[in-house]
Amino acid sequence: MTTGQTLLLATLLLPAIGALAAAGLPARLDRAGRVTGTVFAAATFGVTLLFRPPDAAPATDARIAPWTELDLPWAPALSLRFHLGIDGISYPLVVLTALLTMLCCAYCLWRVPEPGRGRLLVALLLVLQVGIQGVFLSLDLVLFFVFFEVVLLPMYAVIAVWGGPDRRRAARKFVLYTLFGSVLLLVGVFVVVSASGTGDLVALGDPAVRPMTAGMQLLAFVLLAVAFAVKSPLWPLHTWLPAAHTEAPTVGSVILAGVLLKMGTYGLLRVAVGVAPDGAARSAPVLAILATAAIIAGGLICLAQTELKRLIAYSSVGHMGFVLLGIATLTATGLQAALIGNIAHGIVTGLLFFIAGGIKDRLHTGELDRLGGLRETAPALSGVLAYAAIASLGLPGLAGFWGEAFAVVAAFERGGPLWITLGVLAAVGAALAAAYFLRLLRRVTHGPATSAVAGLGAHARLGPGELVAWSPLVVLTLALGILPPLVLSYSADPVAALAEVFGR
Amino acid sequence: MTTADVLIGALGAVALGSGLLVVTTRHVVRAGLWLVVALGAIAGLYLVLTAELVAWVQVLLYVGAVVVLLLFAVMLTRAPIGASDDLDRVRWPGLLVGAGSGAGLAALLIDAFRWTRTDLPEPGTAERLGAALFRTWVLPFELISVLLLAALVGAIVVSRPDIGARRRG
Amino acid sequence: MTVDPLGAALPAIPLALGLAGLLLRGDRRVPAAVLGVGGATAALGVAIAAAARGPHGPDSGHVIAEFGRLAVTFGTWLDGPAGLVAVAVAVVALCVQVYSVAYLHDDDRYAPYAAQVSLFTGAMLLVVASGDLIVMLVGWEVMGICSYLLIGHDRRLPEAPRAAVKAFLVTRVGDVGFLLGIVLLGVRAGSFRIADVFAADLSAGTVTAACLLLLAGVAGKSAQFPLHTWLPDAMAGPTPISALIHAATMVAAGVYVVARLFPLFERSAPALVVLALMASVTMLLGALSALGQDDIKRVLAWSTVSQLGYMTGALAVGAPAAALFHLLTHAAFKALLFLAAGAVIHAVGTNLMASMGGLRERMPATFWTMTAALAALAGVPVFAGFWSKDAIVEAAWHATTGDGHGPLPRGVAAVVLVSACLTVAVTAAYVVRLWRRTFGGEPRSAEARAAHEPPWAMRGPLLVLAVPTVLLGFAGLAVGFSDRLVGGGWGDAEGAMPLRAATPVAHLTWLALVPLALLVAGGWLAWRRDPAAPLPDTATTRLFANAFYLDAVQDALVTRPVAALARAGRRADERLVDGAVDGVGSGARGAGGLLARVHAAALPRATTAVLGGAVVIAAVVAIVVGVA
Amino acid sequence: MHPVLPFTIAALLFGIGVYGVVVRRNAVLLLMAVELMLNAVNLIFVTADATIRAAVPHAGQSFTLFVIVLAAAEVGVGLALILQLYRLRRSVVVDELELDEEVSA
Amino acid sequence: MRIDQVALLPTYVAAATAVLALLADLVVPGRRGAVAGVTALGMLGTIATAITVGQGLDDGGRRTAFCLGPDQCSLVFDPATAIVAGVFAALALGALALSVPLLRTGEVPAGEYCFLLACSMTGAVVLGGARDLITLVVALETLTLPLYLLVGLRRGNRAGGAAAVTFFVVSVVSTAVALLGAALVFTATGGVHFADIAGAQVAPAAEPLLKVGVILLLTGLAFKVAAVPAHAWAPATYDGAPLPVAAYLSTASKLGGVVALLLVGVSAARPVLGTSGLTLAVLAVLSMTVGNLVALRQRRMVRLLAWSSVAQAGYLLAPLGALLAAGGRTGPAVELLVAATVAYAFFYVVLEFSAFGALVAVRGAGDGGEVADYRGLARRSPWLTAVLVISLTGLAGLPPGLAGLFAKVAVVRSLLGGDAVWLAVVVALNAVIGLAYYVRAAATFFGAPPEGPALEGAALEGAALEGATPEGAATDGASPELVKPRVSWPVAVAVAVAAVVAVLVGFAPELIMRAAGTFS
Repeated sequence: MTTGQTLLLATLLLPAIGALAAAGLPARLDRAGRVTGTVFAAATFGVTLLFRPPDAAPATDARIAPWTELDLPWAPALSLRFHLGIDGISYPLVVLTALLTMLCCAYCLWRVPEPGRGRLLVALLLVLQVGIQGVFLSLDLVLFFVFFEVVLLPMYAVIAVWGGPDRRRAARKFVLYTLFGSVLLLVGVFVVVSASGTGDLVALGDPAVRPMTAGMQLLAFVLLAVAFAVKSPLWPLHTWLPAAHTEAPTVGSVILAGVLLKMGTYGLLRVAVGVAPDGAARSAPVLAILATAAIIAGGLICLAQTELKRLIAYSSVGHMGFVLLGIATLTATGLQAALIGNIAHGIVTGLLFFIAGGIKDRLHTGELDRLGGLRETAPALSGVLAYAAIASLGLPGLAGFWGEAFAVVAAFERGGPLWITLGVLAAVGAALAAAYFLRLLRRVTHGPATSAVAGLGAHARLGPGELVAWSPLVVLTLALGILPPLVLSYSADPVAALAEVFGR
Repeated sequence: MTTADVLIGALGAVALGSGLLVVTTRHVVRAGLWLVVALGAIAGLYLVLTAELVAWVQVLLYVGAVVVLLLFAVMLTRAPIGASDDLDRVRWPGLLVGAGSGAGLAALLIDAFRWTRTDLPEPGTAERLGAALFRTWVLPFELISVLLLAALVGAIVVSRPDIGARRRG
Repeated sequence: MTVDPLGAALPAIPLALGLAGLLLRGDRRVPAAVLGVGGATAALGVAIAAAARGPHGPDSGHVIAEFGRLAVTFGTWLDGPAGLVAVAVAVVALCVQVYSVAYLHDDDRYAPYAAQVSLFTGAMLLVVASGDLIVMLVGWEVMGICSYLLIGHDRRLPEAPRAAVKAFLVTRVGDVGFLLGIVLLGVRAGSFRIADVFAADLSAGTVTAACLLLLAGVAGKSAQFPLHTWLPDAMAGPTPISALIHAATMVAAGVYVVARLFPLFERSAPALVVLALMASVTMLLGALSALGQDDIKRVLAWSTVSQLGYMTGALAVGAPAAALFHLLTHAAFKALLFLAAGAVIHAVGTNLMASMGGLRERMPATFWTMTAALAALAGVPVFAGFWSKDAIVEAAWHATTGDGHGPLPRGVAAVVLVSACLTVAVTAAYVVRLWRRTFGGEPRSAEARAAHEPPWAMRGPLLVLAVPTVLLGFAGLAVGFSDRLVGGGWGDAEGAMPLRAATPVAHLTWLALVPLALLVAGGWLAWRRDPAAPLPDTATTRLFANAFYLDAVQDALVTRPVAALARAGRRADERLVDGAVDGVGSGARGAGGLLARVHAAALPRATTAVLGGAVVIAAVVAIVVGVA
Repeated sequence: MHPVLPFTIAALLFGIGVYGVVVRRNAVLLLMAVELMLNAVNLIFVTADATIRAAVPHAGQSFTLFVIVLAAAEVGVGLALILQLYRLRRSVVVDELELDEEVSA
Repeated sequence: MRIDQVALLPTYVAAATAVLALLADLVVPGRRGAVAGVTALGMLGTIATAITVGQGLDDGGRRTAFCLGPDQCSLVFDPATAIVAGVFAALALGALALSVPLLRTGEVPAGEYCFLLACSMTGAVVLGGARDLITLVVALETLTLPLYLLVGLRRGNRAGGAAAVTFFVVSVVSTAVALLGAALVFTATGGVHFADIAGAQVAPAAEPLLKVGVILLLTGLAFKVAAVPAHAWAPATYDGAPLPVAAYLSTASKLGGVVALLLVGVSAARPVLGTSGLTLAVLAVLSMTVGNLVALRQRRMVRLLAWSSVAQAGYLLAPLGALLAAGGRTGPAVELLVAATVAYAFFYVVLEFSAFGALVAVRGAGDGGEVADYRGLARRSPWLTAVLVISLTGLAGLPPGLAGLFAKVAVVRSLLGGDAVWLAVVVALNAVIGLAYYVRAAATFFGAPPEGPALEGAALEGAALEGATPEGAATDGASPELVKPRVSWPVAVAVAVAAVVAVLVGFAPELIMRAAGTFS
C-alpha cells in the first residue's frame, strides 16, 4: 500500500475512529470527549495537508487523473467498488472540509449549545466529515451515493437535537427534502451504471468506454442534476435551506453551508457533467437560467429578510447561483470560477454563520429589529461581521470576488444573446448582494444601540473559542482574495481536461 | 346433447339453486341444510364426470364431516332457529363482485371451450387414483398429514380453555 | 514576468499598513497615527520617485490567476499622468492624515479610521498604477467600500449610515456597468492587460458597448449626472474624508480611468457624445445646486460635482490633458477648501453659514488660504483654477470650431462650450456668496464670535496646500509638463497614447476673456446681496436647494420599486415555492389520513377488498396484456 | 359430453360463493360461502381432468382430493377459532371485528 | 421412481421437531423450559441438516425427489432450497427465543405453542423445494394454518381471538382465489408441475385461461406477503397477536409468500412472464404507496410496523414487476430481478426481525403499545435503542445500518437493469415518504418521557447515557411499562444475533447478494 493510499484511508478512518472514541466516553468525561474529537479532527486536517500532486502529470486520455487512488472490490453484485482517489478538483474541498470540521470541534470545546453533551455533537460532526470527505474522494458512482446518504441522518440529529425552538420541523424538512434529492441520485446513478456497464468515474471519463446514447445521457443528467440541485441548493428547490439554517446550531450551520452544500456543486461538476457531457451540454441553458434566477431571487429575498441567519441562508442561495452559473457555462473559465467560488463561499459563509451564532448566543435573538449599534458595544464582533459581509458581497481583493466576477466572464465568453443577458443579470445580482449586506450592516452595527445590545457588557469581547475558530477563516478570506492560485493552480489541469470535452 | 349433458345440467341446476339459497336464506340452520344439498349435487356431478373416488370423498368428508361441524357451530353459537333479518349487510357490493367474478369466469371458460365435445375418460376409481396419490403425490400427502395433526391439536387446544390453564402456576 | 518595483510599491505600502492598522484596538492613537502618516509619507516618497523617473511603459506583470484562457496579471503602467496623479493623491492623503490627527483628537475609533484612510489611498494608487483592468477594478471597488466605511464613521450624525450606504450603492450600481465593460473588453481582447486591450483590434461595436458600460461606472464614481446624488450626502463623513474623496481619490478615479483608457474612447463617437451631454448637465446642475445651499460643506460638495463636469467635458471634447490638468489643480484647491472649511466648522461648531460671518479677523490664516482656494475655484486669473478651466474652455472651442482632437460632433461640443461658460458665471456667484457669508459682515452666533485659529496640525496642511493652489497653474505653461499629462513623453512604447501636446496645455488667448466677463458678472450679482440675509424662498431657490429634486426622483424610480419587488419576492418564495413543498407534505399526510379512514372498518371490507381486488386486477391486467 | 356445461356451473357457483362471502355477517355462514367457492374450484379441476390431456394422469382429481382435505382442516380450525371468539364476545358477527382504528384527523 | 431421501432430510428433521415438541410436552408436563429447549434443538438440527445437505451438493448440482421425469419433480433440493430452509428454521428459532417471556407468563400452553411453530416451520422447509402446484399449496397451508392458532392461542385475550379470526377469514378467501387460479392454469396447460406448465404448448383458445389463472394465483398468494389488496388483515393481526408471533408473521410468513410468488410468477409462468410482471407491478405500486401513506398516521408501534411491512411488500415485489418491460424478460435480466427480490427479502427479514426482537426486549410479554410510550427509551436502554434505530433507519433504507441502503440499491439497480425506470422512480419516491414515519418513530425514543416535559428536546444517546435529570427522576418520570425491563437471555441473544447480522451484511452485502444469486 503506497503512502497516498494510506493517506486516503486515514482521511476517512481517523474521523470515524474519533467519532467512536468521542461518543464512547461516559458523560462525566464530556470535555475529554470533545478534546478527543478535536484532536482527531486536527489529525485529519494534518493528513489532508500531506496530499501532493504528482510531479509529472500521468499520461492518460481519461478525464480524471487522480494523484493517488485506492481501488478495492466491495460488492460487485451491486457494481460497488471501494474506489477512492483525489485530484485537483476534490483536493481543495477535502482540505476545506477537514479545516471547517476541525474549527467546529474546537469551537465546541468552549461553547456547547443546549442541551449540552458536546462530545456527541462532536462525534456527529466527525461522522459528517466522513460522509462529506467520502463524497469528495470516491471515484465510484455507487460509493459516491453511499457516502452521499451517510450525511443525511447525522445532520438531521444535529439540527433536531441542538437546534432552535422550531428544530423538529426544520430537521424533518431538511432530511425529507434532501432524501428526495438523493433517491433521484440513486436512480440516476444506476441509469448510468446499467447504460454504460460501469460505475467507475475514471472509466466513465475515458473516451474508450462505450458512451451512453444521447437520450440516456439526457435522462441521466436530468436525474443527477435535480438531485444535486436540491443539495446545492438551486432555486426553486432551496426552501429546506433557510429553515434548516435558522434552526441549526452554529456549528451545524457552518458545516451545512460550508461544505455540505458543496457536495451538490461538486457532484454536479464531477458526476453529472462528468459522466453525461452531452446531456449536460443540452440542458446547460436551463441550468444557467435557473442559476441566474437563483442569484436574483436570493438577492431580492435577502433585501426583505428580517432575521440574521435566514438572511445569510438566502445569500447562500444567491452565491450558489453564481457557482452553478459557472458550471453551466461548461467553459474552463466558468468551471474554474465555480470551483473557487465554492471554496470562497465555504470559507466566507462559514465565517458569517460563526459570527451570526456568536451574536445569537449573546443576544438570544437574530431579529434585525432587535439588533443595532453593535459597533458601539462590541467593536471587534461588529468589525469581523463587517469584514465577512464585505467579503461575501464579492468585494474584489477578498475571496468572494473571483467566483462571481468570472462566472460573469464565462457567460460572456459563451457569447450569444442568452448568455450575455444572463451575465448582465448575474452582475446586477451582485449589486443586489451589496445592497442587502449593507442593509444588514446598517441594521446590526450602525445606529444607536438597542436595549439588548446595550446590555451586552462583558460578553462583548470575543471568547477564546471564537478567536481560535474565526481567525483562520479571516486570514483565508484575504489570502484567497489575493492569491486565487491557492485553489486554481490545483484545478487548472483537470478542469482543462473536462472543458476539452465541450471544445472549450 | 348426451345423457351426460342432461345429467350435468340437472345436477348443476340443483347445485346452483341450493347454493343460491345457502347464501340468501334467512334461516341460519337452513343455510347449512341447503349446503348439504349443493355439495351432494356436486358429488353427483363428480360421478357423472367419472371421478368416483372424489365423489365418495366429497360425500364422506364434506357432507359427513364438514357440514356436521358447521351445523354444530351454528348450534353452539346460539344461532336463532327461526328467520332472522340481520344475516346480511348491504347487498350491492356482493352483487357487484359476485356477478363480476361469476360472469367473468363463465365468459372466460365458455370462450375457451365453446361447444366442443369430449368423451369421458376411464373413471378415476379408487385404485387408479390411489396409485397416483401414492406414487406421484407422496410428499404433499406426507405433509398434509402434518397439517392435519396441527389442525387437530390446534383445534383442541383452542376450543378447550382448560388446557394450559392446568399448567399455569 | 517583471513587475515595476515602484509601481508595485506605490499601492502596496499604504494597503499593507492599512491592513495592519485594522488590527489595532480603536483607541490606540499613537501607533495608528504612525502607521497612517507613515503610509502616506512613504507613498508620497514613492510617487515622487516615480514622477521623477519619468514615464515608464507597461510592464509584463505577474500572473496571479488563470481562468481558462484568460489570465489576470498584476502589472503596472506608470505613464506620465499616472506619476502626476499619484503625487497629487499622496500629497492630499498626507495632508488629510496629518490634519485628522488633530481633527479626531477625541475619537475612540481613530485607529480604524486612519487605517481605512490608508486603504483608501492605497486603493486609489492601485487604480492609478495598475496596468491590468481586473486589478484596476480591485482598487476601484476597495475605494468604494472604504468610502462607505469612512462616510459612516461619524456616530453622532444619524444620517451618516444612510449616506454611507447611499454612497456605496449608487457607485456600485455604476460599477455593474464598469465590471461588464471590463469583462467585455477582456473577453474580446483575450487579455485584461490594458496594453493588450489597446493592441487588440476590437470591432467598433465592442468598443462603443464597452465604453458606454465603463461610463456607467465613471458616472458613479465621479458623481456625474444622473449618479451624482451620493456625493452631497457624503458630507455626513468627517471633513477630512470629504477632502480626500473630493480632491484626490474617489471622484478623481473616474476621470483618471477615462483618461487612461482614452485611446478606446477616442474610437467611439457615441460614447464621447454621451460623455459630453453628461458633463454639460453635470457642471451646470452642480453649480446651480451649490448656489442654493446654506451648509458650507454642501456648497463645496456641489461645486465638486460641477468641477467634475468640467473634467469629463474636457475628456469629451478630446482634451484629456486639460482634464487631467484640471484634476490636479482641483485636487489642490478643493482639498484646501475642505480642510479650511473643516477649520471653520471646527471653530464655529456648525456647518450652517447662517450662523457664521465675520470670521475674517478671528481666523486670518484660514481666511487667506481659503480665499486663495475660492479664487482658484472661481477661476480668477493667476490662480491655478483659472489656467486649467481656461484650457478646457479653449479645447471645447476648438472642438466646436472643428480643429480639436477626438471625433466628437461639433454640435455636441458647442453644448459643452456653452454650458461651461454659463457655469463660470454661476460658480463666481456662489463662490462670492460663500466667501462673504462666512468671513464678511458681523458674527451671527456666539460660537462665531468666539472662533479662533485651529491647532498647527490643522493649520499646516492649509498652508502647504495653498502653494499649489496659487502656483500649480503656471506648470501648465511648461511643454514637458503638458507632454506628461497626455502621457506621450517617451517615444512609441506599446499602446502609448497617440496624442501629442505640441503646445503647452495652458496658454492665454483672447478666448479667456469670455469666461472672465461672465466671472465678473456672476460675482457682481452675488456681491450686491446682503451676505447676512438668507436666500429668498422662491420656487427657483427651492429647486436649487433641493438639487432639482433628483433624490426624490431616484427614490421613486429606483429605491421604492426595488424594495417592493423584494417584499413581493419574499412573499412569493414563502407562499408559492415553499408553500408548494409544504403542500406536498400535508397532501401526503392528508392522503394517509384518508386511506387510514378507509381501513378503519370491519373485517368484511378486507374480504371484499381481496375478492374485488382480484376481479379488478384480473380485468385490468387481462385487458392490458390483451387476453381476448 | 360438453365440458362447457360443468365449467359454466362451476363459474356461477364460484360467483355465488363470492356473493355469500361478501354479504354474510355471520362467521359460520361466511364459512359456508367459502366452501361453495372451494367446491367450484374442485368442480373445475375435475372437469378439466375429464376434458384435457393432463401431463400426469388424474392430476386434477388428486388436486381435488387435497383441496377437500385442506378445506376440512381449515373448517375445523376456523370453527374452533370462531367458537373461541364467541366465548370471548358472545357474538360471531364479523362486522364487529375492527381492522384498523380511527386515526386522529 | 427413486426418492433421494437425503433431499428430504431437512423436512424429516423439521417434522420430527414438531412431534418431539408434542412428546416432550407429554413426557415432562409443566416443564416449559424443557419443551422449548427440545424444540430449539430440533430447529437447530433443521438448520444444521439444511446447511450440511446444501454443502453436500456438488456445485451446480441438485438433489431431487418424487420425479416422474427429468424435471417433473415434487421436490428439488438445490443451494437455494438449502438457504431458504436454513433461513426459515433460523427465523422459527428466533421467534421461539422471543417467545420465552410469553411462555413464562403461562398465558399460552408451551407444548402446543412449540408444536405449532415447528409445524409451520416444516411447511416452510418444504416450500423452498416445492416444484409443483399441489406441493406448493399444501406447503403454504402447512406454513399458514398453525399461525391462525398461534395468533389466537393466548387465553381469554379478546384482541387475540379477533385477530385470529380476521387472519383466518382473509386467508381462506384468498386461498380460494389462489386455488381458482391454480385450477385455471391446470385447465389451460394440463400440468401441475412447474416444468410442465412452463413447457406446455397452450392452445390459443386456452391462452386467456392461463393468463387469468396466473393473475388470480399471484393475487391470491399476495395475501402471504400482505400486499395490497390482500393486506388489510396485517395491522389487525400483527397488533392482536403476541409480539413473537407477529415477528414470525412479518418475516417467515412473508418470506414464504415471496418464495411462492417467485416459483409461480417466474418459474411456472415462463410463457406469460409479461402477465405476471404486470400483475406484480400493480401489486407492488399499490402496496408501497398505500402502506407508506397509511403508516404516516399510525399511533401504535406494531401497527406502524405492520403498515410499513405492507409497504416493504411493495418494494419486495417491485423488481418482479419489471418483468412486464420487454427488457426485463431477457434471461440475464430475469436472473437479476429474481436475485434482487431475494436479496431484498433477506435484508428485510433481518432488519424486521431485529426490530421486533428489540420491541420484545423492551415490552417483554406485553403488546407493542403506543409509539408515544417509547419516549425516553434512549435514556433507559441505549443498546436496545441503537438496535431499534439501526433497524428502523435500515427499513427506511438509510445509514447508519448500511443493510437497508444496499437493499434499496439492489432493487433500484435491478429495475434499471430491466428497463423499468418509472418503477424505479416510484420506489425511490416512496422511500422518501417512508423515511417520514420511520424517523418520527426513531425520534420519539430520544424524546423525554411523557411525564417529563421539562426534558423536552433533551435527546439523543446523551439522554440515555447520562440523562438531563437525576437518574431517579428520570425513571420515576417514565411510563411504568418502560421501567428498564429485565431482558431474558434467549431474547437478548436473539436480538444481539439479529443486530450483529444486520450490521454485518451492511458491510458485506456480497454475502447476501451471492446467496440471492443462487435462485432461479
